[in-house]
Amino acid sequence: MDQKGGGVMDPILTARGLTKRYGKVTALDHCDFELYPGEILAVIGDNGAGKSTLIKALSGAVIPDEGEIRLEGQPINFASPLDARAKGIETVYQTLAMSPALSIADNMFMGRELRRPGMMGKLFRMLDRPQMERIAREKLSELGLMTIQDINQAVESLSGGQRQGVAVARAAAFGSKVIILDEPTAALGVKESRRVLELILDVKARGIPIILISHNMPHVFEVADRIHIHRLGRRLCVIDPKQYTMSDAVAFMTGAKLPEGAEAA
Amino acid sequence: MDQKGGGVMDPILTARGLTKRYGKVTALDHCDFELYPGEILAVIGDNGAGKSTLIKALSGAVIPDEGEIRLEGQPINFASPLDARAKGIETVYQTLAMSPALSIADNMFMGRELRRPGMMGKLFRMLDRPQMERIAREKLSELGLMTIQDINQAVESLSGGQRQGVAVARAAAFGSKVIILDEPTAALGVKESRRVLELILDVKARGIPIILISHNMPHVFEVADRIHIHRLGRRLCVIDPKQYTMSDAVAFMTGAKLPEGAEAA
Amino acid sequence: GGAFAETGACLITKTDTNPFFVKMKEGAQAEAEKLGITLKSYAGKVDGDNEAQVAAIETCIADGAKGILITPSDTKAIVPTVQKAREAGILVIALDTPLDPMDAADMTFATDNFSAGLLIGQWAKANLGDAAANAKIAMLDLAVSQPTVDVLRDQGFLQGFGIDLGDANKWGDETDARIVGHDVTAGNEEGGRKAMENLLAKDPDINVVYTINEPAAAGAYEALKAVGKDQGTLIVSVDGGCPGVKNVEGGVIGATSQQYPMLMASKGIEAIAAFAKDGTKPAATEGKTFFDTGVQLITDKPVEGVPSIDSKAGLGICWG
Amino acid sequence: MASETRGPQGFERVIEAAPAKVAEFAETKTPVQKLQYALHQTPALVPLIVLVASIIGFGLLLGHKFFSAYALTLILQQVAITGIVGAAQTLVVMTAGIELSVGAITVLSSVIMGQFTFRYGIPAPISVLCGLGVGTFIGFLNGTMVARMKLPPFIVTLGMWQIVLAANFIYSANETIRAQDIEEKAPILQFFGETIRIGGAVLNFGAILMIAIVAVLAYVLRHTAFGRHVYAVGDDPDAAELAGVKVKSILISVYTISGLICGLAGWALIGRLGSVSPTSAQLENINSITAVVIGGISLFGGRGSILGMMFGALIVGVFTLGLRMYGTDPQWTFLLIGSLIIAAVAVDQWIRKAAA
Amino acid sequence: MASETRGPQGFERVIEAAPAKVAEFAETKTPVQKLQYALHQTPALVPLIVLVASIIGFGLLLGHKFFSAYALTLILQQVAITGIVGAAQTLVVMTAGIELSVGAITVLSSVIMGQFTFRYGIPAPISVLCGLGVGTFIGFLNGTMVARMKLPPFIVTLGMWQIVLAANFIYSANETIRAQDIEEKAPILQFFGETIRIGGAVLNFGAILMIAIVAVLAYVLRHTAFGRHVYAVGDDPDAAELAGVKVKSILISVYTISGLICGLAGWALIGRLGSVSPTSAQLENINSITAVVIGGISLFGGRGSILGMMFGALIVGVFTLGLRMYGTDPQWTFLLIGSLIIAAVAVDQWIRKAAA
Ligand SMILES: Nc1ncnc2c1ncn2[C@@H]1O[C@H](COP(=O)(O)OP(=O)(O)OP(=O)(O)O)[C@@H](O)[C@H]1O
Ligand SMILES: Nc1ncnc2c1ncn2[C@@H]1O[C@H](COP(=O)(O)OP(=O)(O)OP(=O)(O)O)[C@@H](O)[C@H]1O
Ligand SMILES: O[C@@H]1[C@@H](O)[C@H](O)OC[C@H]1O
Ligand SMILES: [Mg+2]
Ligand SMILES: [Mg+2]
Repeated sequence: MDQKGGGVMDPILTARGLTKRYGKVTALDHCDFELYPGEILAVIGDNGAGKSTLIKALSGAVIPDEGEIRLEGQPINFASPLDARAKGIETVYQTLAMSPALSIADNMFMGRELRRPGMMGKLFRMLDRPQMERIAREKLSELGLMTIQDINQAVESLSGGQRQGVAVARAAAFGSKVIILDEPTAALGVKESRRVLELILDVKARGIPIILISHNMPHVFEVADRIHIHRLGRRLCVIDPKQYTMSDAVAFMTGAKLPEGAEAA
Repeated sequence: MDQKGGGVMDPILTARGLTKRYGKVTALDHCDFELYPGEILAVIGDNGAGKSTLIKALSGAVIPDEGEIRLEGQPINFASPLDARAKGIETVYQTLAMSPALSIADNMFMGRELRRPGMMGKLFRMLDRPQMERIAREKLSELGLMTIQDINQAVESLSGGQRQGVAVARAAAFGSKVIILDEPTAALGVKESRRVLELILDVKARGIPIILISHNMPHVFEVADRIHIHRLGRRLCVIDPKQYTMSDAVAFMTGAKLPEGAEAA
Repeated sequence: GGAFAETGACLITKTDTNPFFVKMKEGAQAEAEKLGITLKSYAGKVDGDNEAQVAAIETCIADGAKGILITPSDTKAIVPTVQKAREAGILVIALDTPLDPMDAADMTFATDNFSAGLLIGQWAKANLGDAAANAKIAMLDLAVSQPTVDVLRDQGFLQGFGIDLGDANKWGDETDARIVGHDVTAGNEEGGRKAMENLLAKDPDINVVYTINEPAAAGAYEALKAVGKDQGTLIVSVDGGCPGVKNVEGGVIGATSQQYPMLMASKGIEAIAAFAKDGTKPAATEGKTFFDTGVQLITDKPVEGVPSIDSKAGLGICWG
Repeated sequence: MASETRGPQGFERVIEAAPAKVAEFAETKTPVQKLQYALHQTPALVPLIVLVASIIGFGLLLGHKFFSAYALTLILQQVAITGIVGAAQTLVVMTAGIELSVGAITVLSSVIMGQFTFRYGIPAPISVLCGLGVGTFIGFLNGTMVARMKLPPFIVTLGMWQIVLAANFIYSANETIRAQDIEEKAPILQFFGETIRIGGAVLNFGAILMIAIVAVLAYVLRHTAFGRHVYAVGDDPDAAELAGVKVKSILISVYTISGLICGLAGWALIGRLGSVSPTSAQLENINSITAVVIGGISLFGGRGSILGMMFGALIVGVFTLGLRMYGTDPQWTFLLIGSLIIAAVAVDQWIRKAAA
Repeated sequence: MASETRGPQGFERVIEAAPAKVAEFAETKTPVQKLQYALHQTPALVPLIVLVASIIGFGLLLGHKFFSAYALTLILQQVAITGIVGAAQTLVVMTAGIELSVGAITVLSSVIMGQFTFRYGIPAPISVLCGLGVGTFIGFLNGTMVARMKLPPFIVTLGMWQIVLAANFIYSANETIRAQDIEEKAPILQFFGETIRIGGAVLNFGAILMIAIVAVLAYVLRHTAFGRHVYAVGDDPDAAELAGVKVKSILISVYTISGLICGLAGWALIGRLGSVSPTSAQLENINSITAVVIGGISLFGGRGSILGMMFGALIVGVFTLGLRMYGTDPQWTFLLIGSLIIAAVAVDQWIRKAAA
């Protein structure tokens, strides 16, 4: 199995021996991980396999009990998602992480609000609402979510799919080094899902690598450069979607078949 | 388009002119609906089309502003989901409707707990925990969710997919007249999704009709007897999956193509 | 504790936030130290907090105290618990406020709150002379729960002013048109100011202000000052604490009835010491059923027929 | 259209061969982990540990005086009212509500029992029923406003607190009914003041009532459907509603029952004081909330156990008596109780975190 | 394996032809709907309506006496402390917390300003800074315990309330510093008691301070990133954390600022009372929460506006003064204010529902 999706390049993000326990449950069990520059890496696995926990560890939302994470070769210790964001790692969590009572624009710019130019912004720290609203509208239109009627609408009044769209648009707009998407199309319709896939390819074209967790095999095989198969809290193997079929992948991840060869991580 | 999936039988559940407004948004706009005995009716549509609102109206979770609902020909006015459940209509909501701090067994039997036989149950209204736990375990095993380690585990400690599995198992175990599933496999893995589809077919075999909301076209076309296409808050048309392709369905629901003929509701 | 049996005493006050009780405690503490008695103090959280006093008495019993000094929050409700203490061989002395019935305690060292009110009522009436017939009176009381001191002083004042009391066991049921209204102050400056403002809004012509105590009087004065009525309005009060007497001196308060809490406390501790020594119980003032620690009117504008001392003299003995 | 064949997609077929058990993880069980698990499963254990530790602590500090049957049962007597009111509070807090009018309901009920008997000459047992009835009715009003009108519990009970307390003062005309009179004419009002003596231990009926109420509610909360529904409503009322819980009627029942329990507390209050005093029980709202929180019950609802509340009340009782016996000045006692509240919850949080 | 070709599945291709706009619905805008929309967008509008209605109501009932510049500005003066403390409370409540120690911090700050000046002879302006500093520091402690130790705000501030209040009594020895002494030696302590008279209207600096604090916070909450973060933390702290808000530092700042505001309230309190009185401000925790809730701010956090709080405080002020002027007995006033609290929230709820 081809490990180096990115050829001879060094991985941008690596993890070694990540372990995370929740009481009796070991969600991550000495898990390894690599992401190469410019690639789309899919992470697939059964429910409860530990995928979300893995990406939470990578994005600072969970602090692993053991193990090491490196970004561009430097060991890092994220204490919070903010640290990860500061380094350009942007994440769409499975739970979306929105403030229901705040508006779409507020949510998109949460933690990196734009201030008015000049005195008002510098001295009085006034937000530049028109600007934030304009950009938010723009990003959503790109995703085909123009149908949101009111950019000042509270997020809680959106449908499940609309909310997911907003979260994806936020990550795509701000991710500069790595974008992580945890089941970004789970609640999306056919059309909206396609838009997200296109967006993922756009982002890749901008040279930014992406981690994509998904249970949708056709989508995974369509966009992924490499597929990290997660099982029982660790990486079982990494496969090249051009050399394996969806059936192989599903067989590995469910334990119906064992991967052979050196690639078993 | 074949409207009567159930042949000459009368519909078991019908709705006429359902309308529901949320402030500026009209989520349901004079929507009609029919479900026939023993059938699997899929409801598909874009994000925000009003599918969840429709089934909430049918299950008593939302009280429509206008319109009429009939169960087996009788007009009904559900004031709460409990009323619908009392009539045998069981629903898995998109938000799952679980009490996070309570155990899996508690959640499965919420509102219809079993009491101990004899005095303890009659007089002291004592719950029959062993019995409830046994049944819960059984139902989850049927779904392939045996891997839940502890039936007394709080629901909040389950992964997204595991939670969804519990909700589906609950509905399947108790629905006697109609089972409504709002995106039951959205968060599920490949294997778990298959199990749910099998379960849906099992339930159908027991003669109970099912309403299935899903964005997964292959799944919809695999199990549905008829497909209700929802668009802009109302029923656009009903199609027979044997006579139409997935592409047709997607074209209708996204507005890329207009359905022709009398079936346009 | 020491090797041989030491004498323990308890002081239980209504609260320990009212300066009156703080002084009382100081007096008891000083006397106890002098006589080699171990004193433990207890207090309710708010005026009227009967349960805290019940619990305090129970603790004193468990602790093997020889005597208890108590200013009862609820003069009737505390009686059965006091009874238990006396059955356990403890000397119980009521301070400041008598129990109901009075003989439920071994002795009472108190001022008569009704006569404290009476004095300022008489003074105010005499001070106004003929104008008393058309006075406009604001009554600034303690709390809506109307604890006994609150009622006794209020009704004493009205009696002294010559107003029909109606039911003497509660304030607020009087019908005399001279009363502009009653309001409650919680016995502090904040409440005093607000109550005064409220009553002034009702009738700006108020010229006599009765206050439950001196902090309330100070608050009322601020309200009057704010509308330029600080001159020409009579404020009367009760307590005779040092800041209060200074306010008499400074013309804020016209007259106040001074009590002697430190005296009550030291007398009480002495009685416990004597009781512990040989079982003697304290005796009442001649001709009274309790030991009267006295009350004196303090004013710099004495009037005919109402005995008083001036603020200088008052300052010398403030709170005993 | 090859991709549009019906039936499982190709890749979906292979799962037939997958093992039935999927994501199972190794499980280790050291004794420490077992303890942690126990702490998780039994939320009342933490306050129990704190309680035992504080009894031992004061025992060491104060010696036999504190460590006597008399002193220890005295604590039970002293916390009985707070414990009973705390049971009412617990029910409400479980539903993510709060009950600020508990103390006011308690005192009004006791006043009604007394005044009905003495002012109107109604037979005492009937007056007791009337008192309980009024308490229950006020609870019902609170519940109705919370459940039907969807008003926030804090504000409903804050308003009700003032209304009931003022009504109590107005109705009673601030008159205390004396213990001697009650003893003579209506001893049943003092029923919960009766005591059982076993050696130095003095157990009064009020304390027994507290234990009985807590035991019954512990059973109801844990072993009946109603109890589970109370938890579910506190956890997430929307989810509970969708899952088929009659949220409104659960809420109304909870407030109504809590009103009834406050009525019982009012009766027990007469037993404790001997007399009927309209200024009593004013701080029971704060006291009961303190007990609930020290007992590890979440104010956000849905978590905790009523036993914890009782231990919480006892912890405060132990500290109060212990500090008093030690001779601590009242203000210092308040200060220390304040610190205790924070410390108890911090310890609780710490144990839970260590156990997580 | 035909079904395993890569690239969009067949049915996914047709969407290219779909219109860009999907689920859009007809929009009608009658005047009623516009009003409803306004009520939704401006949460402070509802209490404002209630406020205006009650002023008009009492004006009709009491005539020119109530409707005078004097009476109306008097209300402003009377609610100033509650309004300032309410601003502190609002910040905390926005984060889904609660601050029970606000009143205690307020009075301790004022006592420190006074005692430092008079007991130690420190220049008054420095004493004022010390008082503000202590208030701020206590707020910081609260915030640290809430944010870092993750203790529930209710319990932290319940404990802190008792600690600070007891410390206040112990430190001040319950001694009042007389207004006359302050006027003479340290008039700056009474700064916020200064008044501006315009005709019959009497505006004191305390009321102006309240309005200024509310205005500044309204701006901060609405127009700065910090404000948005406060809302986000109150709405869903986990989500906010994941979305990149520094939840802990926001919480600590909020409690710290609220401590500072309480310190300012302490200063304004000296202006209002003239004197420094250690028994003041004890009910300000309940008063401020009442104002917050009547003002339509959710105790569950993340919703509401600080202007609403100010209107809430004014509503209570209008009713209190109105009832007293009408001649209602204090006990009945107490009862009616209780009913008002419930009624105001019920009306609020009703308008919101009608507007939904
Ligand atoms: N906060 C938590 N507390 C306790 N257990 C947890 C917690 N979070 C996750 N787990 C457990 O860890 C395991 C892995 O969970 P995780 O959410 O990472 O799975 P996943 O692979 O993302 O699953 P899914 O596909 O369903 O999202 C599960 O067994 C889950 O129950
Ligand atoms: N409680 C609510 N308040 C306001 N608007 C709502 C509410 N619930 C739904 N809506 C609006 O109603 C419309 C239909 O929502 P609904 O959830 O029914 O869509 P859906 O078809 O189920 O979408 P999805 O596939 O994303 O779940 C959306 O525009 C949504 O924003
Ligand atoms: O007599 C006391 C009085 O002087 C004080 O001011 O308030 C409480 C009373 O008991
Ligand atoms: Mg996951
Ligand atoms: Mg939906």
